[in-house]
Amino acid sequence: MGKLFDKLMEDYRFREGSNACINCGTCTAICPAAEFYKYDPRIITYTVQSKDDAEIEALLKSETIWYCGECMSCVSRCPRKNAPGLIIMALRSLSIDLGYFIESEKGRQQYALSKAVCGNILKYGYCVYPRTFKHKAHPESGTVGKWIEDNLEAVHKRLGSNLDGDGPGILRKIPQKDLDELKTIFDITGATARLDNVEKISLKKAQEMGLSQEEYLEHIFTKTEIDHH
Amino acid sequence: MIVNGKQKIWSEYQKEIPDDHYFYVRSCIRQNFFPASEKTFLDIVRNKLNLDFFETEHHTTCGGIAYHSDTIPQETLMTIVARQFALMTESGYKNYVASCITSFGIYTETLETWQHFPEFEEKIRENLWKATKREFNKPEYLAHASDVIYKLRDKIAARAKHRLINKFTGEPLRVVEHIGCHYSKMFPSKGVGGAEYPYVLTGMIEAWGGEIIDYPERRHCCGFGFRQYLVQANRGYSLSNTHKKFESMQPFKPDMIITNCPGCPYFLDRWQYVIAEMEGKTYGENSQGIPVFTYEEVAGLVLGYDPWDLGLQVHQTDVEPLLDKMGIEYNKADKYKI
Amino acid sequence: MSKDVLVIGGGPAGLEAANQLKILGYKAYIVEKSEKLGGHLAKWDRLFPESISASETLDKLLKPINDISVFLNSEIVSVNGTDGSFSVLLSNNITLSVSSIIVATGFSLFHAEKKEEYGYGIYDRVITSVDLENYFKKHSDNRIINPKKIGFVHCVGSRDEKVCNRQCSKVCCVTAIKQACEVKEIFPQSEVYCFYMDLRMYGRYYEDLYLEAQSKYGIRFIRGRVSEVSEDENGKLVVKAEDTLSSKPLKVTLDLLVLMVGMVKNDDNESISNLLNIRVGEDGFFKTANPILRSTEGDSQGIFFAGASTGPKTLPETINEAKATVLSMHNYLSKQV
Amino acid sequence: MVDFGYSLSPSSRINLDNFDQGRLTILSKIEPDLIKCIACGSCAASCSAANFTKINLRKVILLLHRGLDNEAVSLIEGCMLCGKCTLVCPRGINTRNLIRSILKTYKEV
Repeated sequence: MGKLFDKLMEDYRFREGSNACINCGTCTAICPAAEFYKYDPRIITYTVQSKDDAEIEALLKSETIWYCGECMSCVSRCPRKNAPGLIIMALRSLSIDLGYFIESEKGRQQYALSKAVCGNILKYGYCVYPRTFKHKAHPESGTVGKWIEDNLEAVHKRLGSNLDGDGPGILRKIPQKDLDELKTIFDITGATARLDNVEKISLKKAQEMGLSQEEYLEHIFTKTEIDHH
Repeated sequence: MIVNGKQKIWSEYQKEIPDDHYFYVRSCIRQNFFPASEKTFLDIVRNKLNLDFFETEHHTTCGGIAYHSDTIPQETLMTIVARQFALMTESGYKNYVASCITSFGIYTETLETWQHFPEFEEKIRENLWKATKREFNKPEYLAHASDVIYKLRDKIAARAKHRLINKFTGEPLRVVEHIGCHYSKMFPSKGVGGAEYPYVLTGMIEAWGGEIIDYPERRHCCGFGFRQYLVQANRGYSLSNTHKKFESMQPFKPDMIITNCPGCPYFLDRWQYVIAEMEGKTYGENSQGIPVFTYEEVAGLVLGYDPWDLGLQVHQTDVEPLLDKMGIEYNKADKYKI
Repeated sequence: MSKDVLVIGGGPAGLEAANQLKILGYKAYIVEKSEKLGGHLAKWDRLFPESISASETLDKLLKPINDISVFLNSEIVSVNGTDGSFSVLLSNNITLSVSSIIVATGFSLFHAEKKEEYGYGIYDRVITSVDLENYFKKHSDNRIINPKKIGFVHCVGSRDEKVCNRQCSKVCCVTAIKQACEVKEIFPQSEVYCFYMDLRMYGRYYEDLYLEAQSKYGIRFIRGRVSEVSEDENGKLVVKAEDTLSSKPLKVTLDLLVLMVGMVKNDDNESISNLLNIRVGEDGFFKTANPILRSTEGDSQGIFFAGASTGPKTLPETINEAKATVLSMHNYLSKQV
Repeated sequence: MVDFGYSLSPSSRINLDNFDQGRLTILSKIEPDLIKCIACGSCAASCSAANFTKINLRKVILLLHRGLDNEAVSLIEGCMLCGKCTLVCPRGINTRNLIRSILKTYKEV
């Protein structure tokens, strides 16, 4: 049938998460995204099982696949043992691999996410790292967040962290040898290729929009120009 | 509410949690936002209860946040997981304990996927060997660190300096529990109490004298949503979901919130501040906010740790009203002393 | 060839089969594991679609067989022999020698507690269709106090792989609508909602009942399976579903929620299948010799089925099948020497 | 005030608890057949204008029963009252009249 459907079927998550949907809506009923975005996981699950390439391609280029928060609340409810959350993850991966993510405002955000999260992982070994978590980008961290940022080392010392220190402990410096192993894992399992691909396509898009890399990153991180609700 | 209906479900979802000798793996988010919680946890289990918890400096992030923001493939994630398992194997441990709920979900999902698709496990073993020349055994037991505190709850109660009782009224404190979504929603049998009525935090609260509140949005996600928080433009989603929870719990007049996920307490705490700033709306008694705690912090308070050693000063929503209710003495001047 | 026949189960199928056996000159024995005859029919008040009294119907089934040997509180311990001659030991130590066995063991009701997210046995005002039928009979239930908003949840434990029941239970759609109308008769001021996935109104007069539910009783229909139920601060039930016809999540606060528990395989089917050396299908109901042409016959000689032991059935289907079963059995025994 | 760069999102959830049924009651009195709709979609399928407009009578009836009046009315705007839908309704609802009554009841207020 559809080539895109076959591609999705190569993903373990899709095979595990996509059985015959009966359109009952138990997923959408409790989905945190369904209430605050134009989002209906039931329809996505139903659409992919049509195996229709044109419809799947439209999904891969759409805003809608980027609305899910991957909380997986849908998984515990489905009477047919579908996992809409896993289907979404497979759709997103394919959208990224095919370069379709660039077609949607929410999809374009992948570049900012890749830079921030994978940047932290490869450089420090943590998903989140206090020296790159800035109050300016996170005003919700509040007055206490500002106080922590201004007194980072002293606060962490007070709370028993081993921030950037040797040996085990909270926020210790992860040895370079271990970071090198992470990098090798990224290289041989496709993460590096995915990051490079996202960067290449995003920078092309930035050029199209007449933005520098920094401006583009700032733009996709902060701006909403279409109605998602 | 018919309590024994819940008890029946709880009795069906018991989980085997080993007695001792754990390989402890830290949480990126907990280390960043609640570092003293991990310190307290290890102090309780190692020094107060004399258990063996081993940590190696060589372990890293599990990659969970990167995976759930779709920046790395599943194969990369699983190979990182395999590397963590290899570190456990090399250290001579079999019981794997994660501090993070996202990680716990990922370890569970990885082991389940390998069981269904053994060829995938083989591929990951090859990847790991190629990348690091490491090999691994799968853990015999996988637990979240809150499972361990759940198991030790009565021992902690026996050493309690304070109980979850309102000293002004003599009544049990009214506690809202918030379970991280990835604890048991994907694999109900892997969590104490299952997915619909998890018992892991309820058990602690009952053992320490408090009363658990069941409210309509109890099972609802805190709204983190990975990319929905990590990208500023999406944070309305995150905020709105927390807002929905607070609107739902407010009529039950909770004294506090206890959580087992490292991210949820941060969001439930900080979004209260944002809602107050943005909407002028405050929750809790006398509009002081509803203080939010990690389970390690609650265990620490029960055991008599100093609130500022527990790191309660890094909360944006003030914890003092709760400390007063529990009759815990603290020095106001020391709060921000560094 | 003995003319003795064992009927396992004293519900409608077993009772009707016994009556037909008697008419054809056989000696029927009924073994019933509970303390009385009537099966699930005895729990019911009125029957769809024409609101016929359940107790009068049961009386009519019982009357003609008042002289038949019935063993209550009894189960089968062992069965020896095959092909037209069975020696059956009962739990009361009686041994019966019969030439044929009719399996009329019916169904079990889905245990609503298994659908944990609906909170039956946890939230006070969540009841089942059976509880409501009992209320119609006895007019008392401390969970039902002048409810202003009432919901019915279709397919509870049916069409649900999560609780290992894939089948449609066949009778719940029309039962829900029957009960919704009845509840509206008792509480005319109430608002009543039915949460359904499909309305399977396939039988004679069922569509009429549906139309009446809409136009006479103003029942509201919401196409979406209930996802979760919880209790608010006043003990009312907060129910969440998707209104799939508008693709929007939906919330409603109710005073009473009725779970339409479906027919599932009898809990005893496995042990009976071992005793009689007969097979069950994937759904746990018994397998027949041929699902179309020989649906009342087992695939070992001398074993027959009647009623819901081979899958969910309505009452008239069950009664008709019991008649057909006895005829098949009669034809079989007539050929034996 | 702090500029966070985002705000609370509007909720699309249907809340049947806060549903003012006043106008629906009035409409139901004029059009008692309204309640007989089985959401089959024949009306929407046969609508000549549906290719060019958002008209969908099935959705209109549904949304009126969910308290989403504005959204409902927006889905019959542009209807030319050709009456084709009346011919196909399996429940015999006079949909043409119904549309007029809806517009009358909901536009006047």
